Amino acid sequence: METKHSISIKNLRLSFGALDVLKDLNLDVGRGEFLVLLGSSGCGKSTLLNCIAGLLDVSDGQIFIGERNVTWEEPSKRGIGMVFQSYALYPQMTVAGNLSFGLKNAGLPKPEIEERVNRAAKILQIEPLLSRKPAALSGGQRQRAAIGRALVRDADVFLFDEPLSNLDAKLRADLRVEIKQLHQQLSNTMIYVTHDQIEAMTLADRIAIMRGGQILQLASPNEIYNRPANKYVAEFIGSPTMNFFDGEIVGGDGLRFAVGNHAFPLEGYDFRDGLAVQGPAWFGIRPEHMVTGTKAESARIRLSGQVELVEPLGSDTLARVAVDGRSLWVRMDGQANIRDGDDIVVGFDPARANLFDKSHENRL
Amino acid sequence: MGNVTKTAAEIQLAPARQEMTGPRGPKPGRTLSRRNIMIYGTLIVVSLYYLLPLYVMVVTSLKGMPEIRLGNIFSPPVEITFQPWVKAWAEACTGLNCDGLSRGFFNSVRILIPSVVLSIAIASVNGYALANWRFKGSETFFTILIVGAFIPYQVMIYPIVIMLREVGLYGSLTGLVIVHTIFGMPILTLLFRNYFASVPQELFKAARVDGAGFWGIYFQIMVPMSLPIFVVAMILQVTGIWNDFLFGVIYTKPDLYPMTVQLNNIVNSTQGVKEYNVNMAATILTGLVPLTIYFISGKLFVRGIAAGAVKG
Amino acid sequence: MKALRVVFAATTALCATTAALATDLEVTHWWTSGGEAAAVAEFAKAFDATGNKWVDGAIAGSGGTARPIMISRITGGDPMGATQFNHGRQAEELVEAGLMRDLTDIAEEGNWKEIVFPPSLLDSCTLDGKIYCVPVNIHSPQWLWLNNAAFEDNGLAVPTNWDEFVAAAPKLQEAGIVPLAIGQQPWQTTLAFQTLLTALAGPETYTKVFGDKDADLAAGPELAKVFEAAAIARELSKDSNVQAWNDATNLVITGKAGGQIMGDWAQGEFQVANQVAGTDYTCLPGLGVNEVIQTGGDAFYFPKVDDEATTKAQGELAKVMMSPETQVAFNLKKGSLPVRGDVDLSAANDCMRKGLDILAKGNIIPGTDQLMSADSNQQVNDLFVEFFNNPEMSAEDAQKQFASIISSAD
Amino acid sequence: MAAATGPVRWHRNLSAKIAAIPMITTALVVFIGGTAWTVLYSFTSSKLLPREKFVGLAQYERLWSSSKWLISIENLAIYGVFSLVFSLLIGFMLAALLDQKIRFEDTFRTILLYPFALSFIVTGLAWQWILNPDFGIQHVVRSLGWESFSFDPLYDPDIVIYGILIAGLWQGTGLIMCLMLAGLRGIDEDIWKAAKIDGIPMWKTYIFIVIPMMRGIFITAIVLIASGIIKVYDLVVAQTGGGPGIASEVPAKYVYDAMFLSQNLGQGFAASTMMLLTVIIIVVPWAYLEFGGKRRG
Repeated sequence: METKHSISIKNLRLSFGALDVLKDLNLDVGRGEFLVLLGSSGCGKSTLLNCIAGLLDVSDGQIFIGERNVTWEEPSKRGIGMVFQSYALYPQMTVAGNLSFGLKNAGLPKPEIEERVNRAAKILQIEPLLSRKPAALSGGQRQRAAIGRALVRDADVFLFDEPLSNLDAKLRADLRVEIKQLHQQLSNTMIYVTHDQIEAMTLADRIAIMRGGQILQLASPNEIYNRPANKYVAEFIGSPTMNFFDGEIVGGDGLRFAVGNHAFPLEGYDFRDGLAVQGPAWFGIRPEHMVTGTKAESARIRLSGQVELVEPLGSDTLARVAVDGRSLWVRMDGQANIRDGDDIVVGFDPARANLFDKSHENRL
Repeated sequence: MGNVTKTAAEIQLAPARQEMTGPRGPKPGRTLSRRNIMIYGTLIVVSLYYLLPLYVMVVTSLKGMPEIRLGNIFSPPVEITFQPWVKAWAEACTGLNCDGLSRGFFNSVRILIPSVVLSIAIASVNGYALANWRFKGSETFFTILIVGAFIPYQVMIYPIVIMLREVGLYGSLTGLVIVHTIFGMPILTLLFRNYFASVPQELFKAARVDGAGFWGIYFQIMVPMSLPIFVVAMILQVTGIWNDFLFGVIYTKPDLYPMTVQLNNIVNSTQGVKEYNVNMAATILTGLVPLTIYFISGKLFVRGIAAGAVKG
Repeated sequence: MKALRVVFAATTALCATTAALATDLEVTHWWTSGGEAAAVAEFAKAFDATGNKWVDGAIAGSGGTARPIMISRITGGDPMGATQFNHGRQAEELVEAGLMRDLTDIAEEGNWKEIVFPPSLLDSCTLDGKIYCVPVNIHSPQWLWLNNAAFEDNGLAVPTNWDEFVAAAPKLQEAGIVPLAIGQQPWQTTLAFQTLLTALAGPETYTKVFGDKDADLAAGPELAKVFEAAAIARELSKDSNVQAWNDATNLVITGKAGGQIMGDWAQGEFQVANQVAGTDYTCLPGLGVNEVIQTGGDAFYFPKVDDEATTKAQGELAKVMMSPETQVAFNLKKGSLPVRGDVDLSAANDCMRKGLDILAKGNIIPGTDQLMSADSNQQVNDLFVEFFNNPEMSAEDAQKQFASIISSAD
Repeated sequence: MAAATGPVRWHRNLSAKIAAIPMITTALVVFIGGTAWTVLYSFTSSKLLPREKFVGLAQYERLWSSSKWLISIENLAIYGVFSLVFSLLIGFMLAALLDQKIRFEDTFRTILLYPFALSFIVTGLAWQWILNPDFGIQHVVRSLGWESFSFDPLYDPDIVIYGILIAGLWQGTGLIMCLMLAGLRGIDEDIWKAAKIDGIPMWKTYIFIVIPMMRGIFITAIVLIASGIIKVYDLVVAQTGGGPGIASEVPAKYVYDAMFLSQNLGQGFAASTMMLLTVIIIVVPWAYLEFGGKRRG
């Protein structure tokens, strides 16, 4: 086993009766990497995390942590720390008791337990809370304590199971930053499950997008954003979601995407493996890659339409524009002065677009 | 200056006056609304129905036998006597031993405590294993257990006599404790299983990551969290075991007979004079132990089941 | 050191001798009411006087409650020293299974065959020529108890037999008095029927029906007469809404009912209410028609045990129970008749004396417990409890069912 | 490459399996073993003691030709249906009343629960008195001037089983009420707020929203009530002894009487085998669906 990987998952399969929850899944996580498992509910991301933690028995395949095959190992022997969505703090124990419970089970000497608890408390700034019980803590404090419980274990791998989902928006943003700092500070491997794309984009070194028990794409946030492997990933990342045109790639003088009575030239589009193809396809362009006003004038492709709906966000303004009976989302400047019913011209550069095959929906 | 003050007062009053047109302040008539009359009326009528037998029993227990013979069961005692109570507790005869219920009281306690402790201990571990540590076949055994809850006790008397005889526990306190444990198991296991299933799974997972094993999680996480359901189980078991007569008398010997044997002997003598006042006093006396536990743990009782059975 | 050992030896020896002398013998029975317990105390006293110790295991409620306990204990391999059963066939199988001790040697030594009277009592303790139980008393169910005042106050003579009682009934009803009180417990209705059968059809018919299981007789005209009478009894008792037999007796005592068919144990209730036989109430054995006594009653069995001391104590108890002094003391307290004819019962009251006289004349019949298995008895019970409570069930129907039970009875 | 399936599996949950040994033993040895023993001996002519004298189906033939048994079944059916329905209904309604943030809740709750603590040996007697036409309720009402008033459930063969039901509900509904109350306390307050704002009438909220949410409570309650119904014995013995006549006989009493009064074990076992068969037909499919299916979440 090569040592550069902190976690290796080989041909992992998990089924409940006839139902396959994880299908022949392979994944390598580098040492010190922050990996986010992203997907909608039921995609198998939490199941995968539970398998790594040893909380679920796998049906087939192997799991390595460090150099060890831990497939049959007890959770506590895998060298992991885990943080749960509902905090899972033991209600009858104080914060200090919660933090030290695992260490006591491991039979560590008392002074060391104390030292580790204090160190974790200091990092997380929960020292004043150590003697309180979970019921007396706020949501953010509880989640800090829960992180502390993972921290004291000095584990090589941290597993987070949607740790911020139960918090309100403000706290979520704060703790997100703290987790990122924590990763920078400790630089151990972290696997983080979430359905929130902002968390995924901001935290991850790499994101694994999952669906139906399989990983659809495993790549850096940038790559995923710019070159989604298939239509599902493209739709999943980005808000508002990517605009799609249903049409056909046709040849002739340079490749074009034909949709209705338009034909978008595809010069500069970065085909996968550099191989241009023709045939039925989806043409996707993100709202933030659309331009309006004077910029639209100079865009390579221009479409005229009518504003249906405006969502001012302060920093940006989102507008839904009806073009040839199709609704397109456009992200504009925060101060854009438009109203429902305005006639408008939108433009974009096809080089920023993504093309997906009509039948297998993979990126072209 | 005076003018100004007056204007200020007017300004202060103005908004109040504006509100006067509609309903304002607390809704009137809350305490004696039709709804409340219905609720309390129903509860009081129902309570009377529930209290009627107790009333008859208490009144009868305070009468002398000649007064009871007169036959009005509802009339309060003309001459209150506590003699039946004294007799029921300390003088009523069970065959040769004329020391009333007091004779079996200690035996009942001796049977009650280990039976309640063991049956709850085993059923709670069962429920815990079924909720959190399922293994192949565990649900099948549980289903058998639930079906077992429906078997009339009488049918099992002889098979259990034979089983206890074969393992050499027949006639001993241990044997009786095991019998109580067996017959309490179905319902208690169901209760605990439903309770532990409602404990967040993540707590259980967190404890496993923390290195606690089957027993570690049970004792250090689950038990401290589940005191209310233990109280519920205790109430069910105390009531059942304390009032048990059949098992106590079949699986032990006279020196271990529980209080209900005396109660039965006082009440069920087929030939001879029936002292209804003593019967009633004896019944109430026998019921005092479970009743006391209801009173003490009434609130926990409700809370405990709430936690246990919310999730199926 | 040596001295110490001697002390030890002495103590051990002492313990051993006391153990040999005083053996604890657990005796199970269902005599728990005041009078019954006092009677049992006589046994215990006499037994303790032999240097042993009576350990009392009283369980109230004869059949349903006490019996499974006794059988469990015996089959569970942890038997009591001695246990009560009714005479007759209840314990037959336990004897057959070899779980009961053979008392023949003790019986022969005490010459029971001569002294037990009537001899049929000992017969029901005998299986294959061996004696397995000690009969201790005779209880007779065939009595009609009447409240004198209920009749006299309504201008009626106190009846002296069943027919007079039936004739007087309408007047009682007019006066708002229930003529006949019968409790709802099943055995009470069976008792009433058996009594009517014995009284109206005669002891011979009784023996033939229950003893020989003569189904033709059971279906015949003689029994039809009895069933007609039972239908009348049902009619007369339809307003007695009580469960327990003593509640029914209480209706008679308080004058709410005219009479009750009940065993001699009903006397206890009259005595407690300070009623005097002859003046306040009247007892008519065999309903005043056929003065016979059924020799049902109680007996003690001794389960086989390994322990020698216990076996010895069992023998002592058997002897004590049969001894004349104990028989007198016990039966006076119990209100029943002794099992030996050679004892003096000068303390007996009027009704008891009537019983003794009948016994002396030899007008006795065996109890149905002695004649039929418990199963068949229970079937008869079920029939009569249904019959007495279902006015729509005709006497003919009941007789037909009765005959069919008898034909398959064992 | 080591597969995840292998010899290690059986000891993976070893502690749980060891801990479940008492349960497994009870299920297999006592319940299955005892039942098998009972069924086996129901084909014999055992009387006082169990004996291997096989008589085929004779005991069953006798059972089904016995009017006492037929009445017992009919009574159990009537009692069972009414007891189940009314226990749940009354228990739930009382709980709903107590859940209205009323005063003296503790007092009311204790009053409703206390009968559960008392032995039926004597409370049966109290009920017997109260329902007795000569000195119970009927007597009292008549003495108040309503001469034609008639209420004697225990002495009328047609309705005696309802008289028993009255006492049965008196004893059992308190516990069910407590269970229901507890379930109601577990319902999120927001549900009520939402229903109030939507203008849904209270009874509709209970029936369509709250009760479905209390599924677990209802299952526990139904198992408690139903197992009590099957075993109903003391209640009948204490109140009527099966009377008037055999009008209030129940199967458990039939079994008991056959075994210990008639000393006909074979007959008692045959009757209990029929009872068990019925229970298994009803309970096993249900329990399988309820507990045997996959539980994920």
